[in-house]
Parts: sequence; structure tokens; C-alpha cells
Amino acid sequence: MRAQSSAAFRAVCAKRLVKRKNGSADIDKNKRTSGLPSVSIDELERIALTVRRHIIVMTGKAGSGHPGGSLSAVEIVTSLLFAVMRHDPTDPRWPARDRLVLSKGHAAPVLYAALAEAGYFPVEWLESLRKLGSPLQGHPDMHRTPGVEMSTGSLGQGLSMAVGMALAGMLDKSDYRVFAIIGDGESDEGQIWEAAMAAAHYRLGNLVAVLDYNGLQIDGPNKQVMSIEPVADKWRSFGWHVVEVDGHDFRQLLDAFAQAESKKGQPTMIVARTVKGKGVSFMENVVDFHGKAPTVEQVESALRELSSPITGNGAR
Amino acid sequence: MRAQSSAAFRAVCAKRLVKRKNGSADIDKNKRTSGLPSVSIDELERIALTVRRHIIVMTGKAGSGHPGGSLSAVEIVTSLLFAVMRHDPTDPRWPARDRLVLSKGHAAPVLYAALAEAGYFPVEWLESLRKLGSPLQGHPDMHRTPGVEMSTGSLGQGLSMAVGMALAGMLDKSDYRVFAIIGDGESDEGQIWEAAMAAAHYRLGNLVAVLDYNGLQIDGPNKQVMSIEPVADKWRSFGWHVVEVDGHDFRQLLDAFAQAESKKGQPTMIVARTVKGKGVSFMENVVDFHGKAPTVEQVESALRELSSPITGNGAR
Amino acid sequence: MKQGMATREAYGHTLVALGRENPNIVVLDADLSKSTMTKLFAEEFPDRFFDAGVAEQNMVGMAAGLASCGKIVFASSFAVFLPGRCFDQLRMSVAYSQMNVKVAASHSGLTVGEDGASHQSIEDLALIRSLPGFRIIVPADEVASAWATRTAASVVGPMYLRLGRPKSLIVYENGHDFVLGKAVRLLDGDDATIIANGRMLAEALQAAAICRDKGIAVRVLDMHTVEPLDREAVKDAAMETGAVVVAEEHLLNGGTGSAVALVLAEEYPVPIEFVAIKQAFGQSGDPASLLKAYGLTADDIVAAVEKAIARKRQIVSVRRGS
Amino acid sequence: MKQGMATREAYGHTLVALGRENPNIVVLDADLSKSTMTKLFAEEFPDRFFDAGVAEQNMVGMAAGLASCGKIVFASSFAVFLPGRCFDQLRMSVAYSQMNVKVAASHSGLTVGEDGASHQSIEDLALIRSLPGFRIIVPADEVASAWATRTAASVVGPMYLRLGRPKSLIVYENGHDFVLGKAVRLLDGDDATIIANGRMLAEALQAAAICRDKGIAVRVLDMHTVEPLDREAVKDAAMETGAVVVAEEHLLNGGTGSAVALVLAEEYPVPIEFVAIKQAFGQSGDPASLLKAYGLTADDIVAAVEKAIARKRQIVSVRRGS
Ligand SMILES: Cc1ncc(C[n+]2csc(CCOP(=O)(O)OP(=O)(O)O)c2C)c(N)n1
Ligand SMILES: Cc1ncc(C[n+]2csc(CCOP(=O)(O)OP(=O)(O)O)c2C)c(N)n1
Ligand SMILES: [Mg+2]
Ligand SMILES: [Mg+2]
Repeated sequence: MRAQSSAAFRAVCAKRLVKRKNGSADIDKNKRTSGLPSVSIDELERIALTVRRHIIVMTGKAGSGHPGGSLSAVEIVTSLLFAVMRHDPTDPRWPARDRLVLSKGHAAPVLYAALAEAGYFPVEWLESLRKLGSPLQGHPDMHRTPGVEMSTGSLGQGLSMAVGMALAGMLDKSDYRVFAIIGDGESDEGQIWEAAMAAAHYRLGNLVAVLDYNGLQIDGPNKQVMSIEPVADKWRSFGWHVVEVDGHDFRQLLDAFAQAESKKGQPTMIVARTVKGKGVSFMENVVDFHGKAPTVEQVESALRELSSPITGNGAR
Repeated sequence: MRAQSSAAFRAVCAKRLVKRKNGSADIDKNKRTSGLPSVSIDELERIALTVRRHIIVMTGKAGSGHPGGSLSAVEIVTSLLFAVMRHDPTDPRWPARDRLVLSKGHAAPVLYAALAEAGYFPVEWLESLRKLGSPLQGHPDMHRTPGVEMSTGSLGQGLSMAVGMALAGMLDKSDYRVFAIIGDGESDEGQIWEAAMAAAHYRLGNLVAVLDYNGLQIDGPNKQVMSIEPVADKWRSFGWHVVEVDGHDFRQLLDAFAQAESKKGQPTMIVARTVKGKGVSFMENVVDFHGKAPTVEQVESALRELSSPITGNGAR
Repeated sequence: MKQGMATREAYGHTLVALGRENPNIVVLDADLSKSTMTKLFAEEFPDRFFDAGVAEQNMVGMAAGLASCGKIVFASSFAVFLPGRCFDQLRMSVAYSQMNVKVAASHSGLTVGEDGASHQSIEDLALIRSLPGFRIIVPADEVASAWATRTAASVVGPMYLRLGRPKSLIVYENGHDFVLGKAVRLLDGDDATIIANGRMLAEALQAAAICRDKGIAVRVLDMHTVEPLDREAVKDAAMETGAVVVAEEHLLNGGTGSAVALVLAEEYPVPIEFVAIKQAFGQSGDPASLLKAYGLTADDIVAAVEKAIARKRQIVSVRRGS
Repeated sequence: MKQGMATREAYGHTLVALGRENPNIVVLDADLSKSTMTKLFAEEFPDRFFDAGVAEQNMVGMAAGLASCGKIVFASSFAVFLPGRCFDQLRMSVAYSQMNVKVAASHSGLTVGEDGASHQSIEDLALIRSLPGFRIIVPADEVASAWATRTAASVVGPMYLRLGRPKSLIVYENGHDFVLGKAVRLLDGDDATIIANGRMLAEALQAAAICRDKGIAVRVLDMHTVEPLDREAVKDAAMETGAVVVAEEHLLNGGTGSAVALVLAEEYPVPIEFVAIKQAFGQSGDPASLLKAYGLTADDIVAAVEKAIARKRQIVSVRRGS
């Protein structure tokens, strides 16, 4: 029942990660974008598939957890860790690393799976998810899990922390970039809008937020529970540069991240339209799989579906 | 040093308040707007002048308090209590009354002054502002002061309470309306945006918010401390009907309130551009008079300035 | 003891019954209605249910506004977010304003389980106990929870119900006659008193049984009401048994044990042992393993009882007067 | 006692000095920099000062983010809003995450004065004491406040400084040698111990003088550090004087008195009297009238000492062993 993954495969991925450490934390700013990784879309899709399989297996094994909102964020997290961000799995606290804050912390499984694949820790750890004493807590814990940048789980806080990190980058004249992933239900939290306002006020061009816009929260569709539309207008009116993409389409995601990088003095919000439960037919758009683990049978059937990459079939 | 005001004058004002109580809390909905008071703009301006004088005298006497943001809201509060709202000073808890929540509670002096002028309690009470045991606390206290609808003082909470009141009105099929006054600095609070989102989601056409947009908070101009621009766009993107007015021009204010009343199924935000400290030359746009009381000499010089109504000289 | 419903489930069912009886009851939730069980009410009374989305602060403000217009408002979320995410709102809009708002917070304590520290409220009592005017009930089982919910609806003013996620063991017979502010003496004995509530009451009863087998006779008090605390029962326990153990699924700081310690410091100082979480956050794990890891089992209570009794014996007290 | 600066002023000045010494220090405020005195830092180091506007939640998140990148972050506001308005943020982003964030909260207690209940924090210690990992200092005067601020900058991890609005009476000589977690014994006596901190230390010293005139000899402890509490000093006080009074400008629930009561319940139970705010909110008034109205004056402490001693005498205790 364990998801396929080989050390060799992980090594390949890890090597492809952008590493431009030149001994010290000093980074040649002019070269920042020149070294973008040569990971092909095909490869990203293969990684995404593995990440999805991990999510299913680990939540199934844990008997609890949040598969729906993990699956919707697979392409977002995969593109960040395997194509966009500058980081080094062998040195998780490298000062000049780009930072990723998973503000919607309940999607920990997608982060753990991607971090394991990137080489931050052994894939075997994934089996311990949510067990007493595990390095992989139910929600991300920066002190227990290598590669987890910030402890989250209480919604709405991550973007503020990302703002703080971006301010520190400016203060230190470091060119690292900060990424935060938030949920649509999470967007109900006022703190998100406090952070949004502050990020624009402080002209944080080094900050990028991604909205995993899967349309569902726990009590139902956003539209019924608490509508956030027109969400792109909201972010624009809060002073952000907004890009809207299909959150399962790597090309669109990579484009959007590149656009964000070229935007100076203004934070960028990537509104990524996604499908909750993406990739597993019986989970897609099913509200209940927000916080319900798959049964043993469901794990098997999901893994059968997840045997070849989903290519370019986008969001809703 | 007491501000001029006579019982007779107050009686006239009180009589002019819309009172359409027909024995029970039952209100003839079709008649709701038919009985708007026949208070002339001239009279409103005279009341505003008296209210301003009270603000100066009472904060001067208290030796502390918030004159700046009280003075900027004088026309807003005066138009609500003397021309727009349906209420009865002799029966502050009349179930069908329109409700006013002063979310920016530090502007208590303007509310107290207007309530006293409207006949909710003796003008003499104003002298006790901020004294131990006074019915007039430093920030509004619904249990101590007749006519104070909600206890406020911690910023950002009043609009949420107003949303709750508006929901109750819908549930009870009562046609009362709910008004909330918020500050521009207060707009930094995330809870304001949570309330904004909820009000639009629940289609609260019976809710009107007024932004006392005086451009200053405690640490300086909004633009420097935490910019809220483009604020009208923000409210629009949060699903509100937005009207922008000169917040010291009664005609524009009354028009905006009438517009709000005709808007069904959508809350209205009136962005009222105002001047902090309005009416007292040495206080206008002076950041420090946010929370500093005038000295004895300043009270006298302010009262000299406040001897005839400010007519139509609008905001910045 | 038989397993019954979780206290949150009994809350949800009782809410529905109350909704039928009283059209004035309004229920709010913050996107957790399936977990807090307010969903049952929402389904039957969609007009009187409002979801605030993931916005606990605004939910509390809405609750206050509704209450100011005469509604009896129940607001629910997880105990870690309500009061944790909206303390200042509960302070101003509810406690200071004396609003008829009932805060029913589910998923309290470590027994939330696998979600881990971010979701395990171990400090909510400390927060609510610092809000003048709030009454606090921590029901131990479905019977107590149903009573607590009904009491919340009938007593005017702010009230806090601390509810749990896992099934609870049944302590009470249906229709047990609780009194707000009066502890229930479930067992009697002279050697020591165990004061417990919520999830820990079942552990306390098990501990008492173990003690009996060891020849130790303990009094067991269900301190279901934490505010107002039953000062008489606490004082009597100290005077009559001379050693007290307080067991709760909460931090030592600010919880029921702190409340008991204050009373005895003022009234009748005796040795107290605390079976509570010492300054540390929770973590992921199944509820049983967590209780064990954090020292919150019947065995831990037994050890505390033995220690308290040993300390009592060390003090030979002659009390004059009282 | 001479009048000196308010503790918040000493904080503001010390911040500037620290800013000169250490480029890593960053200061945040939430639109109250003139009151918290972080304005002094902002003026000298505009690049290292960030105003969050009236958004305490986001301020705490920003503080955590900055701290995660190696900054020593001081975040300030009024004690009623920080922690009150951002408790869950302090919990997750600072305490649980063990961030090097210093929460310096001004305008604590009733002596805020005329602003009234909404601005008078009487429960902030209860909140912070429920956050594992937070150290807490409540300085009594300008000397203690300067030390506390320096200590906050040098000790790694979350720390809370409870500061006051009014001028404070000077208790300490410049350069007094404080130790984090060690109470200062300012006076000695056998009849009872007064434990106090912050604003109430001056009242405690006055009370001790009145007691001396009455022939009562009291020990006075400045419990400047509330977390970690000096358990030894508390226990010694109980053993050596047998009666304890705790005086603080805070609610009884959750404050320094509660911390002391827990220690003595576990270590050495003796009568304790609490000079603190009983379950009630504050109100507008001048500081002196408020302290009087809420029973927080030197005279109230004297009465509490007399009561504690009377209770001690009622208990004839023979303690074996220890
Ligand atoms: C402050 C806070 N309130 C409530 C919760 C409980 N909760 C966990 S996930 C969730 C719904 C989140 O919806 P969304 O952001 O859309 O997540 P996604 O669909 O991406 O999984 C809620 C309410 C929480 N974790 N934090
Ligand atoms: C939650 C909260 N944080 C901080 C304060 C302190 N405070 C009182 S008034 C104020 C500035 C408000 O600015 P604004 O809303 O623009 O008020 P106005 O200019 O209308 O007086 C602040 C920060 C408060 N009362 N409540
Ligand atoms: Mg979602
Ligand atoms: Mg303003």
C-alpha cells in the first residue's frame, strides 16, 4: 500500500533544485532568475503524481487528516518546491533560501510529501503522520519537520508571518522571496486582510501569495457558507498585483510565478482555480473529504486512478 | 465655561425626532420613510455647533478624551440622530428603533453630546465625563448611558455587532435599520473586513456604515501608518454599495442616507471625507488632538471660534 | 461505565430540542458545524442558523448584536479558536456588555487527538475565567451536557460550555438533577478528595475504584460548574478529607485546579496535587496515548492521591475555632 | 519614594539604547507608538520600525516572521489588545513556534485611568501565563523596566513585559542587580510576607511601613518575574512567615496571586490573602480613585496582612520533617 518512490528518483529531483549558494549567504542578485531549473513539465507532472499518491497513502494510514485540500494544492506546492523556489534540502536553514509558508496548515500532507520527495527527510517518515511523537504532526511544525518554514494550523496567520519574512529580507537586503499558500475558506479570516493591507503598504515585491481556490470549505461551498467573490477584485483593491490561473496547470502556474518575480514594489496574488480532491474521482469536489481520511478500499481505488499523470486537464 | 444649550432648544429637537410608535412595536413598513423629520439644514447646523461646543467643553473639563475624531464625526452623528434615524429618547429600548453603533468608540464625546441634545439624558451629565462613577465613561457603555446602543472602545468590533442587529431585524421581520460609524484607522482591523464580507453575504440592506474618513490615526496620517486606499474600491469589492460624500455637508449626508435606504439586499458604505478636529482651527488636521484634551485657554479660544455655524465649507 | 455520546453530540441534539421549544434561539458557527454538531440545528432551522465562515471574531460580534435584540445566541467553534481567536471580542462585546451569548466550544483538551497542538485547547478556561460575568460549565457526559445546554438557554447572561470531541463515558442517569454552581458528590471517603470535571471525571471514578482496592477511601466531586465555583464543597472537602487532588484536561495555569487553589488559600489551606497539563503544548496522537503521555490517566490520579495523603500526614494540624 | 518615569518610558528609552548597540533589533507597534513610547525608537531607527496600523493580529504575525529570520523583535501595544486581540496569534506564531518575540504591553491595569474598562487590561497575565514558553516580567519602576527590556533583548525566546501608564515611584537604585526568575527581598520580617509587583510594589512598601508602625514585621518580595516564578522564595516565605499576601494590579483569576497559590498548594499550604481585582471590569476615573475603589491601596494591603496573620494564628501547625 506504500506509494511508489525511489531514492534515485528523489535524488534526481533534489539535484534539479536551484542551488546557487556561493559559500556565504551572499547571493548575486543579478543572477537570481538566471538559474531557474530545467525541470520539464512532464517531470513536474510525474512528481505531482507521486505526491498525490503519498497524500492518499499517508492520510489513509493515519486514519485522519485532510486529503481534499492537500490534493487541490499539489501543483502549487510542486511547482514551488521543484521549479520556482531557491532552496537546499541539505541545508533547510540556509539564510538566503526562498521561504514557503503553508498558511492553510491542514494541507500538511501535500507539503510533507513534496518535502520528502525533494529530499528534506526520508519518504519513510510519511508513514508516521499524526502518530504520537512523529516528526510529521497533524499540522506543520517548524521545529519537528525539516523544510517546514513556519508552524501553522490556526488559519489566517501564515500570510502575516510571510509579510514579516519579506520585511526581514528587505531589511537584510537579501533577495530571497517569500511564498504563502492560503485557502478560500481561510480568506474569511480578517487577519488575511490585515496582512494584505500591510504587504501592499510596505510594497513587498518579494512576496507572493497563492490562493488555492477550490471553492469549498468545511461547511460547504464558499458561495453558501461565506462568499468571497469577487476575490480578484478584493486583492486588487488591497493593492496587490493579481494573476488568475488554472491551479492544476503547471504552465500557467510557472508563468504566474515568473510574472510575480518581475513585479517590483508590489506583492502578487496568484488566484489558482483548483478542484478539491483533485485526481481522485470520488474525492473531487466532495465536501466531506476536507477532513476525512480514505478507507483501506478507498486508498486502493485511489492509487489505481493515480497510476499515470493527469495532464493539463485543469480546474473546474 | 459650559456650552450653551437650553432645555427649550432640546425639547424642540426631541420633538422633531421621528416617532411613529403606534402603541406596539409594530411598524407600518410602507410608511417607514414617509415621516422623515422636517429638520432644516440650518437647524442641523445649529445643533452641530452646539454639539461641537459640548465636545470642547466636556473633554476640556475631563482633562482627557478624544476631541479630534469626535469633531470630525459631528455632522455624521447629528444627521443620524436628528434627521435620519427613527428613535425615541423617552424610550431608548423601543424594540423597533433604528440602531446606531459607534464602532470608533473613542469618539464617545460626540455621541454623548448629541444624545444629550436629543433628550436622552440631561446636558448636565456631560460635565461628569470620564469621572469615577460617571454614567459617561471614557468609551461608550450601553448599560450606563441611555441611548448608547452598544459598548465599544476596542476598535473594529462595532460593525460585527451591527451585522448581528441587522440579522435580528431580518429574523424578526422588523424594518428597523442599523447604522455603524467606523474610523479610517479602525479600518486596519481585520474584523472590519470579516464583518464587511458577512454583511454582503447575508444581503443586509438594512445596514449602513459610515466611514469617518479624516485621514489621520494616532501615529500619523493613514497614508504613512497604514494606507487604506483605494478604500471605496475595497468596500465595493466586498460587495457593498458605496457612496462618497463630504462628511461635513449635511445635504450630501442626507442624500447618501436616503440612497442607502432605497438600496435593497445590499449594505451601504458611506465614505464621508472629513477633517479631524473640524471647526476648531488649531485642532484641524492636527494628529496630536486625537487623544489630547484642550487646555483651559484652548477651550476658551475654541468656543470663541464656535460661535456661529460652519456652513457648507466641507472637507479637505 | 458505558460509552455514550460525546458532549458535543449531546449539545447538538439538545440545541435542536431547544430550537423547537423556543423560536428565540439562534445558532452561529464558524465553518465547523459538522464538528461542533450545530449542523443538526442548521438543518432543522436554517433561518435561525448563521455561518460566519472562518471568522471567529465576527461571529462573536454578530452573536452580541443578535443578543442585544433579544435573541438567545449559541455560538460554536473549537475551544482553541473560541475563545482563543476572539478573546477581545468576548471581552467587550459579550462579557463587558453582559450579552446573552452562549459560547459552546467543542474539541477542548488533548483528546482532540491527531490534529495536534494547533487544535488542542488546553488554556480556554484560563481565558474565560478572566472574563467577569461568564459562567462556565464543563460537562462530563451526555447527560450533563444536555443539562448544561438547557441551562445555558434558560439562565440569562454570558455562559461558556466546554465540550469534548471523543465519545464520553456515561456517569449520570438520564434526568440527573444538576444544580448550576453546585458540585456533585459522586463518591464519599475520608482520606482525600478528587475534584474533576469533563473528560477527567471518568478517570477520577476509575482512580477512586483503584484507591478503594488499595484501602484508600476518596471523595469524588464533579466540579461541572467552574464559575461560579462551589466554594462550600471545596472547603468542606478540605476540612473533611484534608487532602485534595484536582484532575482536569487543561493546563495547570488558569484551570479548575487554579480556581480550587485560590479558594483553599483563602479558606482552608491543605495539600493539593494537580493532575493537569504542566507548561507544554499538546501534539498529535490518539487520545488515549496523549492522556498517558501527559500524565492524565486514572493511574496518575491515584499517584496524586497517594502523594496528597502522604503530605497531609506530614502535617499534623490542630485547627482551633472553625 | 521619589517619582520616576513610567515603566513604559523607561522601556522606550532603553529600546533606543539597544537599537544603537544591536542592529538586529526591530520594533513593531499597532498605532500606539506615542503611548507605548516605541516612537523614540521609530524616530531614531525608522528603517527598523514597522507600524502595523490598528491590526494587532497582523503585527504579531509580522513579528514572528521577522524573528524567524533572526531579528530580535519587540512588539508593543496596550496590554488589553496585546495579548487580548491577538491571543491565538501569540499562541501559534510566537509561543508554539518559540519565536524570539518580545511582547511589551503598556497601559496595563486600572491605572490606565479615564479611558475606562475597554482599555484597562486586568487579565493579560492570565492569558500569557497560559502560553507555554513565555517568560513574564512585571517591572515596578524605571530601573526595573530598563533591566527587563535589556533582559528581553538578551534572553532568547518569547517574553512578555507588563508596563504601566502612570509615572512610577522609584524603588531601586540605578544599576540594581536583578536576576530573571529571582524575587527581590526588599524588606524582612517574620509576621507575614507581602508579594507584589509592578505598580503594587510601591503600595506594598508603604503598607510594610504602616505595619511596622503597628508592630507588625513583614517581608516584602518584588516578584518581578512571574514566569518562571521564584518557587523557592515563595516557599521560604510560607515556611518562614506562615502568612502571605499577594498584591497586584490584576484580576485575582490568573494573575501573580494565582501563581503563588499553586506553588503553595503544592509545596507548603498557608493562609494567603489576595489584594487584587475581584471578578469585575474596570471603569473610568483617575488612577488614585480607581485603586481606592477597587481595593488596591496600601491600606488594603495592611488589612490583608492583618487578616492573614489572624488566620495563621488560628492554625497551630506542627510540621514534621521539612
Ligand atoms: C482559525 C481557525 N478556525 C477554524 C479552523 C478549522 N478549519 C480547518 S480547515 C477549515 C476550512 C478551510 O477551508 P479552506 O481554506 O478553503 O481550505 P481547503 O479547502 O483549501 O482545504 C477550517 C474552518 C482552523 N484551522 N483555524
Ligand atoms: C483594538 C484597538 N486597538 C487600538 C486601540 C487604540 N486606539 C484608539 S483610537 C486609535 C486610532 C483610530 O484611528 P481612527 O479610526 O482613524 O479614529 P479617528 O481618526 O476617527 O479618531 C487607536 C489605535 C483601540 N482602541 N482598539
Ligand atoms: Mg477551500
Ligand atoms: Mg481617522
